[in-house]
Order: sequence, then C-alpha cells, then structure tokens
Amino acid sequence: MTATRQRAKAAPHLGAAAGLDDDELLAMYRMVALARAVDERMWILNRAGRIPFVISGQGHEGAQVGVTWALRKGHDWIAPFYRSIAMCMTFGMSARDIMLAQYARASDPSSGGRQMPGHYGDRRHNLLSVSSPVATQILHAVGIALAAKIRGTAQVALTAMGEGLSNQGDVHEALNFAAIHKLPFVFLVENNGYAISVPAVMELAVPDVAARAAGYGIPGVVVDGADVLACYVAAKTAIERARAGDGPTLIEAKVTRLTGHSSDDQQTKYRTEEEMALEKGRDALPRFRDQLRAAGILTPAVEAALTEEIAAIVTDATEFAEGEPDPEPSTAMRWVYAEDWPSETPPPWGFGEGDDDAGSGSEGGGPAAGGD
Amino acid sequence: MTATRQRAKAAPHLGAAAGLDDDELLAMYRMVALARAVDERMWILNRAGRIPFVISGQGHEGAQVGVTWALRKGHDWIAPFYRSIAMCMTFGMSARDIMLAQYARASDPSSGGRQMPGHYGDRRHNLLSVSSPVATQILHAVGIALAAKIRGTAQVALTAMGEGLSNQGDVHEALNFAAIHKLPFVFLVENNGYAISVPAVMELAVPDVAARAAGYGIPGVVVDGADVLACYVAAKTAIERARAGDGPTLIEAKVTRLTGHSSDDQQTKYRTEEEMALEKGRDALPRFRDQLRAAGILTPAVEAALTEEIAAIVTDATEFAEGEPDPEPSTAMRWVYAEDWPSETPPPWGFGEGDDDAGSGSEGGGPAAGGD
Amino acid sequence: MPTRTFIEAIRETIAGEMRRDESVIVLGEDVGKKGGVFLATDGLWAEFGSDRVIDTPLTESMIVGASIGAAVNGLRPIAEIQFADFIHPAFNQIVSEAARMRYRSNNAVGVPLTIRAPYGGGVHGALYHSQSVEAFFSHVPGLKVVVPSTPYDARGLLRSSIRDDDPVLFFEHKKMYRSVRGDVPDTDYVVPLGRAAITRPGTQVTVIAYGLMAHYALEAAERVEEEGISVEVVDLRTLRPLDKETVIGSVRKTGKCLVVYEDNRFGGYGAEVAATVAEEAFDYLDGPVTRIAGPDVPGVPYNHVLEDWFMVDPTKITAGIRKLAAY
Amino acid sequence: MPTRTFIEAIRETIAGEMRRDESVIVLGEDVGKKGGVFLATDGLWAEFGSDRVIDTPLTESMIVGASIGAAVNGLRPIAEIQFADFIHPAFNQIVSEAARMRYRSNNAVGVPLTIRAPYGGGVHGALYHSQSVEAFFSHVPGLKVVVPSTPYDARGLLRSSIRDDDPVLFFEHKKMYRSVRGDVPDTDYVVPLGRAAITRPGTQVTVIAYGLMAHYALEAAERVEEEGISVEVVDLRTLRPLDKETVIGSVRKTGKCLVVYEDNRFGGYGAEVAATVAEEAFDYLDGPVTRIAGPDVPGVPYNHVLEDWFMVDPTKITAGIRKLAAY
Ligand SMILES: Cc1ncc(C[n+]2csc(CCOP(=O)(O)OP(=O)(O)O)c2C)c(N)n1
Ligand SMILES: Cc1ncc(C[n+]2csc(CCOP(=O)(O)OP(=O)(O)O)c2C)c(N)n1
Ligand SMILES: [Mg+2]
Ligand SMILES: [Mg+2]
Repeated sequence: MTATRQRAKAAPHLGAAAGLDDDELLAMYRMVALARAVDERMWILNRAGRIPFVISGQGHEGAQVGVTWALRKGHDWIAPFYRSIAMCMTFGMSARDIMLAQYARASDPSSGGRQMPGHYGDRRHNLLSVSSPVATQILHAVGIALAAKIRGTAQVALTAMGEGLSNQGDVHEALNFAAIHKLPFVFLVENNGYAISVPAVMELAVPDVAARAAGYGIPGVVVDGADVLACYVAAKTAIERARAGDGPTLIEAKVTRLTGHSSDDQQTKYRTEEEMALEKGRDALPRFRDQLRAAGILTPAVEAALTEEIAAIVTDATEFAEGEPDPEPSTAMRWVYAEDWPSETPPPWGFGEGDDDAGSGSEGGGPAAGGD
Repeated sequence: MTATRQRAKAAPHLGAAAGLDDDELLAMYRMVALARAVDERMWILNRAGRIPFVISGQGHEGAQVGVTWALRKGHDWIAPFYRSIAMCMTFGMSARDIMLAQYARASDPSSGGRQMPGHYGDRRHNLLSVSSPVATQILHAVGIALAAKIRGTAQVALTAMGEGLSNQGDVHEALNFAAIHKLPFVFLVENNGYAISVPAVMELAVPDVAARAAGYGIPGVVVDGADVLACYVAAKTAIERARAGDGPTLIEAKVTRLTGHSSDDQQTKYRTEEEMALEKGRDALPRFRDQLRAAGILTPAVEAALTEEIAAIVTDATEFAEGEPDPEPSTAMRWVYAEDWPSETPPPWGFGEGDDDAGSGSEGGGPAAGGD
Repeated sequence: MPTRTFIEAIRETIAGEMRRDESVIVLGEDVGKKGGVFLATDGLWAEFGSDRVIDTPLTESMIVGASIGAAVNGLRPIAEIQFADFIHPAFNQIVSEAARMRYRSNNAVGVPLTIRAPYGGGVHGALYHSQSVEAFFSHVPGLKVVVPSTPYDARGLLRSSIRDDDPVLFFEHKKMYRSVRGDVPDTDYVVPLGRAAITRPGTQVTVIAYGLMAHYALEAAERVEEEGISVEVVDLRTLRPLDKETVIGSVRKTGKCLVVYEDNRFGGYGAEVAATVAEEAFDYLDGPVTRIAGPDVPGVPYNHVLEDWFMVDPTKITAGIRKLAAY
Repeated sequence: MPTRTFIEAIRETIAGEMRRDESVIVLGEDVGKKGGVFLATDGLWAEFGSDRVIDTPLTESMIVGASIGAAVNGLRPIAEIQFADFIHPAFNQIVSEAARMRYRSNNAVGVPLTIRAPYGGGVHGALYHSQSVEAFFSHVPGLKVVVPSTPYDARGLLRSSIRDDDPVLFFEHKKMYRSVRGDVPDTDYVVPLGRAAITRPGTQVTVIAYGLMAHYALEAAERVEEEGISVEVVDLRTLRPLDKETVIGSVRKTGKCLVVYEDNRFGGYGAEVAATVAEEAFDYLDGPVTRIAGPDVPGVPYNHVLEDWFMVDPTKITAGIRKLAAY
C-alpha cells in the first residue's frame, strides 16, 4: 500500500456520504485495479498456452469490491462464485493465491490444484470453496448464517452469483428460509445480462431480480454495479440490518461482462460488436478512477506508483505460481474423508506417475470443456 | 343430475356476476357436496379398518370446484395433488373412480392399485397422475402448457398444491419459465395454513403466497376459498388470460383443512381445539348451501333429492369398489416400459401368490407410514 | 439392561448427543411440536427449544444445503428427511456438495453432518414411501452410509455418525421402528463406522444383509438349520466404507455367498458386494455369488397383493439359501 | 460412406429427426443461438426457430420437468443437460417422475423423452465437468440408458431413443466429440436399444466396456495381441436394458471377464455387470471377474498429473488384461 502514502492532498467529500476516508477510497480503487490486472494476465497466460482455462471477473470488480468492503474481514463469511476474483481478493486472498489456482499447483489454497480455476475458496479467510453446479452456495451461506445466529457469533454471511443462477430452485428455498428466521444473510446478484449466451429476457420475465425480494418479505435493492461507492453503501445497509437481527437483503448490482463467458466461449456468436462496445462504458474501473482523479485522491504520482506496484504484484504472482510444483499423485486419495479409511483402496495402478503413454488414449486430446 | 330438474324457481342474480345460471350453480353445489360425502365415507372406511390410509380434501372443495369449473373438460389439463378429490371429480372422475383408488383395486383408473390413495389421475380426463414427492407436478403442467402453445391446441394447463409445497425449488423454476414464455398456465395454491404440523408463519415470511407472483411479472390473486363463486371468477379470468396468450396467473385460495393431515396424523398435538372449531366457520360447503338456499335455488325439495342422490352414489361407489378384484401379481412387472423388455427378468419367486408365511417377517407388521 | 424399541433408541440417542454437545441441532419437516411423522424427535423441541430443533419449510434441498453451511460454521446438524423417498430433491446438495467439500478444498473444509431418513417397504407405503435409496449414495466417495438393524447398533452407530467429521447418511427401516426391540446399555458406547457384524456363525453359506433384511436373513437361517444347512449371517451395518475383511473372511470360510437386499436388484448396493466377493474370494467359491433382491419395477406397489409379491421376506431368502446350498 | 465426427453424427441426427417429426423439440441451456457449449445443436435454432429450439433459463429441474409435461401432451422433447455433472438438480424429476410415470399410472401415461448429456473425463474438466453418472440412472427401473461409442452407433441409437416411448438418458463422452470419426451411412437405419456389439472377437478374455472405454478396450486388446492374448471386446452401447445374452455368451466362451468403466469403481455400473457375469457364467469362469475402473475419490482432479492418475486408459486396461490372462 505504498501508493496510498504518496498521495498529495485529500479531496473533500467523495467518500463522505459513504463514511469512507480517502485512504479507504484509494485502497478500494487499488483492489479494483489489482483484480483487473490479475484477470488480464490470466487471459494472456491462456492465450500463450500456459493455463488451459480462464473464467473472468472483468466488469464485475466494482460491485465486488464495493460490497465486500462493507464486511468484517476474518469474521464474516462469503460463499463466492466463479467470477468472484475481486471479492476473494478484497476478503484476503492474494494475487499469488489466485494465480496458484490458475496453475493448479499443489500449494493452491483453493483446492491444491484439484479444482478448475475459478473455484476459489480459502478457509483462512472464511471464503467457502466454490463448486461448479452453481447456486448451491446460497444454501451454504444461509446455513452459515443460521449457525451464526444459533451460536451468537454476530457474523454475517454473504453469497454472490449471476442473475442466471438466481433462477435455480435452491435460491427460492434459501431466501424463504433466511427470511423466516431473519438470518444475518446478504444475497448479492451480479446481473450482467447474460447466462453464457442466454440474454436476460430469456432468463427472467422481470427486469430486476430484486423484484423477487418482495415474495420473501425482504428488501430488494438495485444498485449500479459500476458505482463502487453505491455498492458499498447498499451493502453496508444490508449488513447492518443483518447484524442487527432484522434479516436478509437482496442486492442486485447491474454489472457488465467484458469478456466471453470463459476462455471456451465465442461471444461474437450471440452478441453484436456495438453491444460489446457500449458495455465498456459500464465498466467500474475507469469510472472509479475518474471519480478519484476528479476528487484529487488519485494524483498522477499516486497513480503511477500504483500502476507500478500492481504490475509488480501480478508478475510476482505469475512467476511464483509458475515455479510451484504440481501435486503428487500419491496425494490423490487423501481427504476423501477426514481420516484415511482402510477399506478405501487405491486402484491397481497405485500412485506411480504411470508410463509414458498413460492417459494418451486412442483418440488423442479432446476438446476443451465449454461453459463453466 | 335429477336434483337440478326438481328446482322450483330460479333466484335472480346470485350467479349473474359470474355468468353462471342456476343450473350451473346447483351443479357446482352438488359437486362440492358429493366430494365431501365421498371424503367422509373414506374416513368411515378407514376407521372401520377397510382401507389403510386416507388423505382428505375436506375444507378445500369449494375452491377446487369453483376453479375447475372454469376449465374446459376433456380439453384442458390438470396436474392435481393429493387433496384434489373435488377437482378430479369436477373434471370427470366418478365417485367409483375415487373409491377404487381407496381400495387399490385392479380397475382403479388412477394406478391400478399401485399407488396410495390420494394419488389420483385419469388419462381419459386429462388428469395427470399424482406422485408423492410433491411440487414436481407444477413443472409437468408447465410442460403441458408449453406443448399446448407449440402445438397450437388452445389448451390451458392448471396445477394445484398446498402453500407448503409452493416453497419447493421447482415452483420457482416453473413460474419463471412459464412467465418468460407467457404459457397458458394457471397455478392454484390452496393455502390451508399448515404443512402437516408446520404453521404458515414457519413456512413463509409473507402472509400471501400470491406475493411471489410479482417476482415473475405475473398476476397474483388472493381469493377466499370458501367463496365458490369468487374462486370461479378468479379462475375464469386467469384461464381467459392464459388462453389469450397473455401468460400465467397465480391464484391463492385461502382454505381450511378440516381434518388431520392424513389418517396417520394427530393434529391435536399442534393445533388447539378453539382453532379447529373456528376453522369450521371457513368451510365452503355450508356457506355455499346458505347462498343457494337464500337465492331460492336450493329449495327444501331439491335439497332432499340431492341428499338422497348423493348418499346413493357414495354407497354404490363403496360397494362397487369393495366388490372389485385386487390386481394379479402376474401384472406386477407390466408397464415398466411401453413394451415388455426381454432382459428385465422376474424375480426367482415368479408371480405365484407365495406361500402363507411369505411377507410375514420376524417382526410382524410395521407402523403405518406417517405423512403423505 | 434396558430394552428399547428401534425408534426409542434413536430418539434417546439424539437427545443424549444434544445434551452432550450443544453444537448438535436437529432440523427437518415436522420435527418440532409434532416430533416427526414417526416421532423420532418427539420431546426434543420441548427440551431444547426452537433454536436447536427447527421445523423447516417443505424443502429438502434447503434442509441439506443449509445443514452443510451450518456444519461449516461450527454446528453438527442432524437433518431429517421425512421419508428416504423425498431425499431426491436434495440429491445435488448431497452428492455435489456434502460429499465433495473436503476433497475439493484439499481438506480445508469438512462437513460434519448426519442425514437421517426412514427407508424401506412392507408398510403399505407404495412407490413413494417405501424406497431404498442406499445404492445411490453408497456409490459416492466422500459419503458414509449406515443402516443399523438393532436398537443397540442404532444407538452406537448414530453416536458415531453424529460425532464423525464427515457427512453420514443414516437410514432407518421404518418397519422396524416399533416392531424391533432389543437391549441397549446405558453406557456411552459407540459402534464404530465401517465394521460389519457376524450375527450368526455358520459354515456352509454366508448370507450378507443389512437393515430389515438382516432380521429376515437370521430368520431364514434358522429355518434352514432344521434342514441341516449351516448359515453364517453378516450384518453389514455400514455400507460405506464396506467392511471387506469381515465379508471376504466369511465367504472364504463358507465358500458360498448370498447377498440380500430389498432395493431393486439391478445396480443395487448388493451388486457391489456381489462383485467384490466374486472377485476377491474367487478361489474359495463353491457356487456362484447369488442375490435375492427386490424385483426391477419402479417402486413397491401399494396393493397388498402386489406389495407382498415385491417384498423380499424370510421365505424368499430361504428359497435362495436352499438353492445355493444345493449347488 | 460419409465420414463424420461423433458430434456431427449427433447434430445431424437431431436435425433429421426434427425434420421427420415435428413433435420433436430441443431445449436446454445455450442450445439456441450459441448451438450448445459443444455445438451439438449448432444450426438448429436457425433452421427450426425458437419455438422448437428453446434456450432455457439455468434450471435443470425445470428442463426435465417441463419436458416430461411436454411429452405427456404430444411432444418428443430432447432435453440437453449442459454437462452430465449438472443433471443432479434434475435427479428428482428423472428418478421420481420420468421413470415412474408409466408404471404408477398403470400405462395410462408415458414419457417419450430423451435427455442428452456430455459425460466423462480426460479433458481438464475437474470434479464437476468430468463425471460419469450412468450408475445412478441405470439402477432405476423405467429409465433406459444409452452410451454410444461410435458415430455410427450414436446416430442409430439416438434415432431409437428419440422414437422410443419411454425416457432415455443418452450420455455422450465429451472427449470423443471431435476426436472420434467414423462412417455413417445416409440411410434411415436405427440401432435398436438393448443390444450390445462384439467389436472385436477373441477367445481368451472378454473385456466389457462402453463409451470412451470401448475405444480404450480395443486399443488394449490390440496391444496384448502381440503378446499372444486373444481378447474379445463387448461394447455394451445400451446399459439399461442390459444385453445379458451377448455378455454372458461371450464370457461363457472366453472364461474370463474384465469389466472396464471410467466412473468410480465402488458401486459403479460395472459392479452390476460383474455381479451378473459372476452369477450367470459361474460354471464357465477360469478366473475372477475383475474390474478396472476409476479410483474412489470424489471426482476427477483438475491438475493434469492427478487427472492422468485418475483416468482409466489403454495402459491400465492392458495391465488388467495381462493379469487376468495369466490367472
Ligand atoms: C447447475 C449448473 N448448470 C449449468 C452450469 C453451466 N453454467 C455455468 S455458468 C452458466 C451461466 C451463468 O450465468 P449467470 O448466472 O448469469 O452468471 P454469469 O456467468 O453471467 O456471471 C452456466 C449455464 C453450471 N455450472 N451449473
Ligand atoms: C418432497 C416431499 N417432501 C415431503 C413430503 C411429505 N409431505 C407430504 S404433504 C406435506 C405437507 C404439505 O403441506 P401443504 O403444501 O401446505 O399442503 P396441505 O397438505 O396443507 O394441503 C409433507 C411434508 C412429500 N410428500 N414430498
Ligand atoms: Mg449473468
Ligand atoms: Mg397447507
């Protein structure tokens, strides 16, 4: 955070309404920019053939940083989803941690290289492990909130997902239960207008997912996901409400998906060039930058230092992850259960690295998996 | 329908607003009363040890008859639930058909004795077979509506269920899809305030299930389930809307459960005597009777004839079902698939009736299954 | 030693664990005031209150999913699924989430969760209140699956399950709830997961069973004893992890093996047992590993004639033993 | 004869059936404009319009449940589940509803529905984009389960599935989509459900496999041929109903049987095959029925080292054959 030290003078007012001082604003901006830089590097590595799959948070970072900033780190809980890079980083994961997941290294804190990139999680930071069959995590977050209430821990649990996922049955069951018991729970919907190729009008019959909140007797709030401070304020209100025992809130942040769904997706097949160009205007990163510049918080000197710092972090993270070892096959049967179970026997081929043509198959390599 | 012929003079106006003439009003009343009479007989048979299990529609009949009356018999579709006796009878099933299900006879049109009573269905009348894991049927009804739209059949599909079931994930997914495609679909929630022993406040955080409709951009209507004509009007509006291509409607009828959840349930454990006494006042049967009496449609002569007719129908149905044979074991492996499949082999014990101690077991008979 | 019905043993065990460890909670449909449709949780709501005995909405996926979350944040939930037949809406949460959380997080997060469900037929429950669902779950690495057959085992195994750090599916045959009684000591004993019991020693045929079928197997064994057939009965108790040692040991001794299960035969749990025995005891087999199991129709029919036809019972097992013994 | 990749054969078959029968519709996530994440439905939306090629919301239970209803009311839906791993939210609709509708209604209502799903590992898909789920569904009476291995069979079996009056689960190994090619005649042939194929005759060991493993089995058979081991390969093609005649016939001839599957070993589909063979060909067996299958961990790990360790491949099958042949 050297950058924050070099700032010349504090602009008045920008964070006032939100109760954030300039240091915090700059730290938030740094997080948005850092998450973006890590994300961009992932795509470069993918194109260069270094990592086989990327799923991105670009266009969602503002909402994620704004919302997460309002939680208590190391105390509250988050059940994230595959676009939650900025959220996970705001809540404690480092650029190295994210890169270790891209490379699926043994030291990857999310899964030890067992899961695809995008399936983040870090027990040290109360970030629950992401799975692929998405929307399930809303119930985990609700259960975490239930335990918080029963145990009296004053924790709040938050989950995030796309508008597409919010149509899954688990979301209905979760909101209903959380509302009945007034659980300390916040539901963030990051609505980017698409579920892979399916546009919002084919996913939902209402313009706002937030309209669903009324059916559970909870507040439903729509917020511009490109407005970091608005996201922060919405989250702060919801979290205070939750912590006070007044129950859950649904926050819908309208965001944009600046990339294809994943590195396996060709979005030009279902999205026009014009639309994609327009979407760039809804990106929180330049908007927040402009705000901070105008407020005099992000001076040229601060910005230059920050850019340099971020580049260094991303390069360090990449090089570190590149250099880390893959997991050993001998670890592959560990942690099926908490203990090793005598009758769960290894396969006849044991744990050897296998001879050279193991895994080759008659058919050669298959196509990369589409979707997430 | 002899009763309707003996009526002395038509009272003006009672059905006018609903567009129903006196003959129809009387026929509707007859159906409410008949369904009640069949239902009451089921309990008598259960107490007498003739049939092992009863699940009842008492308290729901007014809403069921009112709503179903607005559909086109033999054309539209219904996916009912276990309390839908009056609905199924209004749509074409006879008292005999219902009784055959109680006795699980071979000629039971619902399932040939394969399913528990309450799992009605009749392909001849476009009544879809009920299963136990409830709420699933909403998706079947939505699919029927989808086919109706694609095939251009001008059919409407309706499903019914309790407020408890409406919390299942399938309901969320179904309403969303039906709304997006403006399917000819009507969703009837029969809210009786309990899911077995769980009161509404523990099932839902809102007083009305209908509040959920807004989240799908469809109308949500609350109607007094003891008001047969109001139910009819609400359904008529919804069905016309559906048939016109304007999409689904959620109708919530506030009803009462006059019995325990089923013959296995002791409701005094979770419901006070006062509450149960009060609930009797919310019964559609006496209310509709009073309306028809006051309107001069249900004259003493008509009423007497009707009472007699209904008693005869119920007795006939019971005796008929009593006399019908059980299914043959030799049929037990039929209709796993449309055709008999050579490799699906019968068990080593074939299809014999088994010797005397077959099925006895060391433990004797078990307890009856609770719940539905 | 005190005598208990099967369901009493279960109820008291839950209460005992709740007294012993305040992180244990119970949730499910009608588990509160009503005490469960079979009364397995009767009295718990009065004793522990609505914070620890939670009547949920009618949503199985939520019951399991929220239990997973609660387990992650310090509780040990006991989730009741009203009937095993209604576990299917929770399939995704169990199979994708509970089973894989520890492995996918490389041991960062565990899910100490017990899911109880009444299973089994013979009680006029028809297609949807009679199912045996153990085959689905015992196939999934990361889950443990327990099916006790006696009040003693029910208590000891339920204790082990609740105290276990991984998700356990605990299936109780509903026909046994009130009809099976047995001695249950007042001590804090446990029956460890993953250990089968030889409930009757014998020399000529091994019968492998669990749950209600473990009783029927004993009865069949008694019947054929008069005919001079000596049967060893293995009650598996835990289906996953399977106690291969006991199973294979018994078959190596007797040379013949009959696997009995109530579920549909094709692809049922007994298929794995039969395949394992057929492979690992091959040199000791004096006859084919055979199976007596439920017919391959989509559920137990309701009508009593059809239900009797469906259900595996001591007579049908007896016939299977005779045939195998004569091989 | 024209040559097609596996996925081309599937895509053209769907298009052909849609042209032939206007009651055939396609629904699923991203099946429209995008043509599916694997492009299995590419071009259909342009040809048949959004009434018959429906991009659904991200809700698998709805996809299957609404398909059941549509099938009841005169359509023949082909539902796509984007990855077999995501079929679990639809488990209840498939197992409780689609499978049981005909039986529970005593043949009043049938469900002519085909559910397609890409399955299988070896493509860096990790725990949740690599699963084999056939064991769950082949256990359920009322469902048919098909796993083709060649473009020829894919076309013939998909035709049979779509035209079938019962629910069929049609699993396509995603690694084969573009890597497997083969001859596919332009005729309207069908491959009947329930018939296995002997894809390589042999005398000493029968290897039973399906899907991608049917290819690997052939490759392994070729490798051991040089060593003088003659292997017969049975490609099951339909897992339920199982073609017992072909399977048992082959094992009676060779006397040895190796069952190969990619799914977790314990309780996998191959357990049923092994148990059946062990029972019904007992007198002909010269060695134990053995299995080469996926290790018992909760999913295929992502990292390539671990994935290679997990995946059954020709080398691992070869080792299994050698060991069995030497028995
Ligand atoms: C249960 C399940 N079904 C399907 C998928 C495949 N899938 C992954 S992401 C996705 C679209 C999600 O869209 P949305 O929720 O809007 O999130 P976004 O990707 O737009 O941020 C789909 C269909 C999945 N992962 N899980
Ligand atoms: C999936 C599933 N879970 C549980 C049950 C057991 N069950 C049957 S009816 C019922 C309560 C239903 O309540 P509600 O929807 O309000 O309908 P009501 O019986 O009050 O008319 C329960 C829990 C079931 N049949 N299916
Ligand atoms: Mg989206
Ligand atoms: Mg109710």
